[in-house]
Amino acid sequence: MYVPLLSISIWLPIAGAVAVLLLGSRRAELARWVALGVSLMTFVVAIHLYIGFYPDHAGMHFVERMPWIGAFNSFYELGVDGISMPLILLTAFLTPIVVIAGWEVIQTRPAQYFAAFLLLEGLMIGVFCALDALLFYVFWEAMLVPMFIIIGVWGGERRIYATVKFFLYTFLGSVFMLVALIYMYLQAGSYSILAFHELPLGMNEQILIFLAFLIAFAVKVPMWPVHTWLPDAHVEAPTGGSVILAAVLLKMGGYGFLRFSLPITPDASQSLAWLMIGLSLIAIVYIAFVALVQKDMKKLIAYSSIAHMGFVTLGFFVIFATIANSQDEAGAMLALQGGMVQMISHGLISGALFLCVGVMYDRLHSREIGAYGGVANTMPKFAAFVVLFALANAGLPGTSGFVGEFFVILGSFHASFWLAFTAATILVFGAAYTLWMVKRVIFGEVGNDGVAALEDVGRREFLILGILAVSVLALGVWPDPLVEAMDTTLRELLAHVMESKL
Amino acid sequence: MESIYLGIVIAPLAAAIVAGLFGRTIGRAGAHWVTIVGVAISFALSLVVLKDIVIDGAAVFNGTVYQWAVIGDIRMEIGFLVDHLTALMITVVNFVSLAVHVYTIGYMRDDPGYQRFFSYISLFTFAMLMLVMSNNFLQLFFGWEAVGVVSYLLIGFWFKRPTAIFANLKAFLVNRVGDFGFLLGIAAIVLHTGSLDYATVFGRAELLDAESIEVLAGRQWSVLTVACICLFIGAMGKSAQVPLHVWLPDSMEGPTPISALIHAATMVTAGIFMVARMSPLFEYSEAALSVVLIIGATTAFLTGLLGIVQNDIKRVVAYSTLSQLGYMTVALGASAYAAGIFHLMTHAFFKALLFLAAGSVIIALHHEQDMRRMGGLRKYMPITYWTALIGTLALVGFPGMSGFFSKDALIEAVHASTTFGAGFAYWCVLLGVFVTALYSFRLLFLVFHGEERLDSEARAHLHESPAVVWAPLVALAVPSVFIGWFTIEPLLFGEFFADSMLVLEEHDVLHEVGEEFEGSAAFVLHAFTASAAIWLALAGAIVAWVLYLLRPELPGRIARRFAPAHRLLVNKYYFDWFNENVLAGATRGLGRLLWSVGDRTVIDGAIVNGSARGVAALSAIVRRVQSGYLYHYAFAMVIGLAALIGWLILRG
Amino acid sequence: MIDYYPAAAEIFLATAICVVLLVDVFLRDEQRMITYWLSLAALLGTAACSALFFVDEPVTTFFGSFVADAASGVLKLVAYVAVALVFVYSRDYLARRNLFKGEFFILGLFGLLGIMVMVSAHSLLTIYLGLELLSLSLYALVAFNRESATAAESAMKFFVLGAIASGTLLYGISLLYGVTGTLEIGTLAERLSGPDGMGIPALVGLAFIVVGVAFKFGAVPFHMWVPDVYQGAPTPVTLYIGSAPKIAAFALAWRVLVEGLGDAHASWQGMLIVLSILSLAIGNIVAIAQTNLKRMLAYSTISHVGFILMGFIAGSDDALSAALFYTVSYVIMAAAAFGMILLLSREGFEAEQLEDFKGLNARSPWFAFVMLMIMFSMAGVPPFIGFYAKLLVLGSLIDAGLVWFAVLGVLMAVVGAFYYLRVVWYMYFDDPLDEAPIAAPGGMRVVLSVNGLGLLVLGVFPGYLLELCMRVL
Amino acid sequence: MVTVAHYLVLAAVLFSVSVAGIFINRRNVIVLLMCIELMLLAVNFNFIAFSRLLGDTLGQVFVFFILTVAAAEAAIGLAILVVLFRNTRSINVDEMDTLKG
Repeated sequence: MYVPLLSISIWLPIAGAVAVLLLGSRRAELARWVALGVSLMTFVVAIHLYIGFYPDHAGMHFVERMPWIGAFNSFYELGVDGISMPLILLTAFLTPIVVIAGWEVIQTRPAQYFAAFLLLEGLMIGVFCALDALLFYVFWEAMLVPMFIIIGVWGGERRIYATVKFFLYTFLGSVFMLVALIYMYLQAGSYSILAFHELPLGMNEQILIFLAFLIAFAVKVPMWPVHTWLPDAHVEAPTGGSVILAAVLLKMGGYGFLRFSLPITPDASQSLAWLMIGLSLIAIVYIAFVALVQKDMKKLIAYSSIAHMGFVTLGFFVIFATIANSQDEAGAMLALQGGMVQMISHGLISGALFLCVGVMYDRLHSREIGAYGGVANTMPKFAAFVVLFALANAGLPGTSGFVGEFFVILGSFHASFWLAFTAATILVFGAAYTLWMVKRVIFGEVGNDGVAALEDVGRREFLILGILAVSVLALGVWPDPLVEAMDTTLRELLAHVMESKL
Repeated sequence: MESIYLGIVIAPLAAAIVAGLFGRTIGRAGAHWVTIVGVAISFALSLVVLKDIVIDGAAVFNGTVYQWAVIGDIRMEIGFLVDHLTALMITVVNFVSLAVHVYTIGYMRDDPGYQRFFSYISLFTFAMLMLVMSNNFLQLFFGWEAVGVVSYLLIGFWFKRPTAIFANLKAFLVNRVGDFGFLLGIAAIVLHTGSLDYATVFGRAELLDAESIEVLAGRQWSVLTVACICLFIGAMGKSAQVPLHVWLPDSMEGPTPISALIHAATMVTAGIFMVARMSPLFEYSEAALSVVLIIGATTAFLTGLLGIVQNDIKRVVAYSTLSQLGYMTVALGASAYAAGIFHLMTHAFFKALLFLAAGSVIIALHHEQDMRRMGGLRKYMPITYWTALIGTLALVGFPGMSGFFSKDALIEAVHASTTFGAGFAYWCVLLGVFVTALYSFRLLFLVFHGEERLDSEARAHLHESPAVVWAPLVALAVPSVFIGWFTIEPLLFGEFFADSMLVLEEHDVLHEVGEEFEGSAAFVLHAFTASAAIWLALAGAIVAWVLYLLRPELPGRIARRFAPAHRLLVNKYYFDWFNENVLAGATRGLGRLLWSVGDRTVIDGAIVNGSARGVAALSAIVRRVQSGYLYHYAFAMVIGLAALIGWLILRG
Repeated sequence: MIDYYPAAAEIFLATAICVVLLVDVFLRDEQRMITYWLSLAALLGTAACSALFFVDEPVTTFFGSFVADAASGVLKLVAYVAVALVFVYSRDYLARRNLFKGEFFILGLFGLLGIMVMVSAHSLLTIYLGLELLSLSLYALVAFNRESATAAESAMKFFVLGAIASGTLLYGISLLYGVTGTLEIGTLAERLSGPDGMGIPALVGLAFIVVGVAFKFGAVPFHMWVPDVYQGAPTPVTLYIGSAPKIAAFALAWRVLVEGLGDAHASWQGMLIVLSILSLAIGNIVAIAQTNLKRMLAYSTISHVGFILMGFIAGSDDALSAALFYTVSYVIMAAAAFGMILLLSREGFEAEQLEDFKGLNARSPWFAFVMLMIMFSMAGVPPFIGFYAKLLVLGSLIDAGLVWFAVLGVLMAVVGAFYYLRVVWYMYFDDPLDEAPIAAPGGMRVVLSVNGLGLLVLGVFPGYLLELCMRVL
Repeated sequence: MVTVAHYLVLAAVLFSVSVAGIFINRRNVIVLLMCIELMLLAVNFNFIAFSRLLGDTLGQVFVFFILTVAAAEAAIGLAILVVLFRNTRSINVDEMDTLKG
């Protein structure tokens, strides 16, 4: 029997959010359990999405289509394919973890905290499975509201500056996309994304549309020069906010490039690929240097996220050069798969790292590297987790961190030696800044009496870190299911992107 | 047979996981038993494989365990390639690992992280086995980095000591620089052969040589050369060749068992094994071979010199390892891969022996590592003394010992080699023998002979190490003496490595050396007459005897006379200074510059906050236009009206 | 014989006002509630009348000076809702400050009558009458609170500037009358669409009329009255001025510029572009510097006017219905926003400073959420209705090929988003300055909540309102 | 010979005098009210001129409407003036600037 899985996965969390809000902070305990229940149910639905997903079917799965706004000829159309299904799975997987992470930690208005996260989850899943550009844009913008509230209410000292900066940065980016979407709607007559893919566009039309999309997605990824909102947002966001921000919100940019920029404006993407590759390489090298000198742990991980996301954009835009240079599409497929896997794995790893910083922040209320030292002496189990996630962040084979980088470096070598050379520098710098942080925080003598008084991770923290550790290792040891799920869609995308629209 | 191969790999892994996660529950004894049983199983199985492959001559096994990922037509799998080379390597690795496991019971007896240590060393064994048995570049790289990580964990095992956690970070980063090159090499191979699997890649070796790649603008280089050099950069990082050797001496911060296991016998030889495994690629590229040769030679000679000025007993042995690794690399460069592997095997035994003997001395003197506060231990620790003497003789290449066979064959091979740089390499290797003898006997005389420079309290407690410590010493001493005698024939000149290495006729130096070889005994006698190696070794020993026993004040005077040279050696050619201050300092400086100027002032300050401040300032100005006076408002309306009329009249 | 049915609603309202006026004279102060309920009943009756006589095809009467068509029906409907909201929101506020006099409601209804006349005007004379009826009642309303000096000052400013504007409009009408010899919009359009197009006097007349229209909208540079009047007037009057008259302004622009001078679109389009850009820029930029919420909302109105004018600039039928949709959604948003200020005000305390909204989430999470919805809707953030209004208007602009203008408008929206965000962050991230509970009656809370939620519901399902606007224009 | 242009010019002059009177006057509000009345009369003038030119009475009918509205406006203007005076004890335009910015 036909079950609208996608609609359930969107509206169940949103309904859950309303329920939790109605319960209110006075009955916080019940609100927490309801929030956890709803997020777990959503995860179960997401698993059904994976089970019912046949990778070899081309095109969209679980398609739902209902009339929405007749005047615009825009439909409430949902569907997932190899690109969006893993991201939905990641979102649904991380939200319960965030709910558990914020269990005792959040004391001020917990009901609103959990409601905001459930709302955020629903909207994010909406973004990933919207097939109608207007519906996509509505979810894309609406997502800013809960995130704005999360960083603002439960954040650190400079939270207001950080959250307003986050909101305006993303809002500025996405309004250009709005103009582009309207322009294409007027040409195509409807807002369906698939229609946009087929829409014939002249060259300078494509360039303008590509630039509009570029601004919107570059801010989200974030790519160098528009990245300065991320460290502030991360430093000031509460732990749960940081995890979701790093794990899923950054993937919106990457998803946008794959869903919009590449298929809709293939020729513009090809001609501007050099710009994108340049920005990505800057992001990988420039940001690695900057990450090295950070004194605040969250800022360091935030910068590391920017560097790792630089790999995603590199992977997506190097495909043109690889095909030009090596005539076969193996390199391009490697790069695309690498970008996608990097997004999923970065979500898990940076999410885990932020949870670890959160664990320490809950105890010592400081994010400064200097405030810690020799944490391994008092928190051995926690230290083991941190070292594992740090190594994963440095791209240790056997963990998911390696898979994405390995594919992208192999792929970009197909384009040129020096491209791979610059990208591969992340191996050295990634290890340098991550492990240097681990050395100063985890290893060494007990830094101060605050560290001496630390007690090891509780059952709750052990559970979430354990789950993330297992998933990071599992994706590292056996990435085949994920790669296979995305293969057909990426192959189709590559074929589509390669035909010129002129 | 496949279940046996899986067993070899899984046993240490399972033991590591059990000891690691359930260390507290199974207790200290439980932990070391689990891991020792794990490695023992693996050792037994590897003996079975050795018998099966070498004696029964079974076919080479090249199978896939599971498929890791498929992208386009590139299949990435986890699989095993078991041939003579693998059989030999897994046996050596398991044997040394087992010895180290037993030795650790004594060495780490009162260490709080006992279970953690055991789980690390058996995890290391697993990683090394995966590396050695792999049949594709992906799993090779996995094993490569996994051993790097476990060595990072083990060097920094006593994470309270600041020097240890500095050393392990340094080790990991230098290894990572090597892996950086290694990955580029793999990428080159994948680009041009479309596969990661050894078999297919080796099949297309000539094809690789034909294609060209433009690395530097305008200069076309053969892809094979670029790939091989990149792979060799990975080997340089792992096997500590000259520019990337800086981490090995510092890795002595780790407990002695791991110095023996990782930094003498197994991990550091991974680079040598890799180049030997890649012989089908290296053979077709003259340039790569000469690069290997030259770097190996320089490493052998330069690091040997450093061994003379060291005072820490473990550092001397470490520099000796560096020098011996240089020897093996030279052998590979001269296309005498079999000699390289043969020296690797013999070196594994006597170097592990020397490290464990040093460890035994360190335990006896309650973690005292400075040779200037030792001396005359011969009387107190006879077994350690005799096993150390055997190790030193093997290391120096005393005729008949295993070291002699492998080193002498190696020197002859280099002598016969025609690759570019072979002459230079031959002289380095030859002089190296003298230097090796000098620092080896210096260690022996300073620690075991001469007057006792012990403080009274240490002398009171001084006694021979317990059985669990000296048993492995004896176990390792036996092969150090005899292994060479009866393995030189099949390995070097027989068809032992036929299935796993390719040597082109014009490079086959071992064949020339093999012509005059009539048997081990004859080889020993022949050595006295033909090559100067033995005499140099003897000279080195005599010089050491004179300097450190006869006239102990001489080294001080020489040091003062050749002060600049001495200072150069003491500062290890300023490599460390260069890395820490110039490289690391510049990186941090650039980072601060980019962050404060780039991020904070330019992007954040000027553009983001700047525009925000601009809008605020603009709004404050425009706000004043709303003056509150009625006539200003009326005036604005009139101006508006006039402007509109003007606009219409002009535009018409 | 004159057909009165098209004007039935207006006639009904006029009589109703007289009835209410008479009844109010004989009521004692305690019974003032009767006037309140009577005026609501009058509104209901008028709505029933106009629904009853709703015509799809335009029907003119009074010798072509009055027309009743689908568009005017919708506009009137929205006007009734707006004025009803004004009465409901302000009853309690007025009662607490003994301003609860019948005249407020009567003037309100007279204003509504003026709006209805303007909406259904088919001759420049009728437009002028409607305009003056509305303006005069507004001048009186602003000065309603006799004890307040600022109210008096703002009333005087409003009066003088309003008078200038209507004088200018009249001058324009006289010139057009001189050129075409008629006041009736239909024939005016034919005569002006002659081969030689608009002569110089006609163009000058057009300029004067555009000034009148721009003033009524509050577009820059004729916006100077908006901030002072919004701040000076008592909040219920500001609520009234902020919502219903915008419908009148739309009607004025639509009847005169589009129906009357449609063929001169090329000339007045240029003028409107200048006005719109200035409004967007100054409205958004100066709003950032405000600390008084009413004044901030005034500047926000000016920026919204910039967007409404975009619909007229684009010129096509879809563009006009986009402008209509924007006006309707703006009216709902403005009513809710000023309603919130009324909600938070108590005896002797005007909640018109931004600081008064600090920590509202702690005091009352529900109304903090309502204000959040209003603010994000005004900023144009989906899923609220404000976003679709902007989307429509921008769409029509891009359709007319003015992509650069759309980009500029969108940029100004981002600059504007800051001060809407500021209100939200004051409510959610700061601690409240005073802990007094919200002292508003149940009825008002329910209506305001419905008004606020309406923004979300219309946002999620904008289809119905959209079709209505599309079909009508 | 007095043509319609003369009337229009006169009306235009009257109109600009009244507008100038509004934004030049710095002192009292009554002058403002007078200027407004003048402006409306200027428009009446215009209407009558055109009505005479076109021979159509519509213009003159319009004038009567304008006169009535002008009367109403004057009434409200003066009422507001009284309220203003009672509250601020001054009808000086310069002092009416409490609302600004």
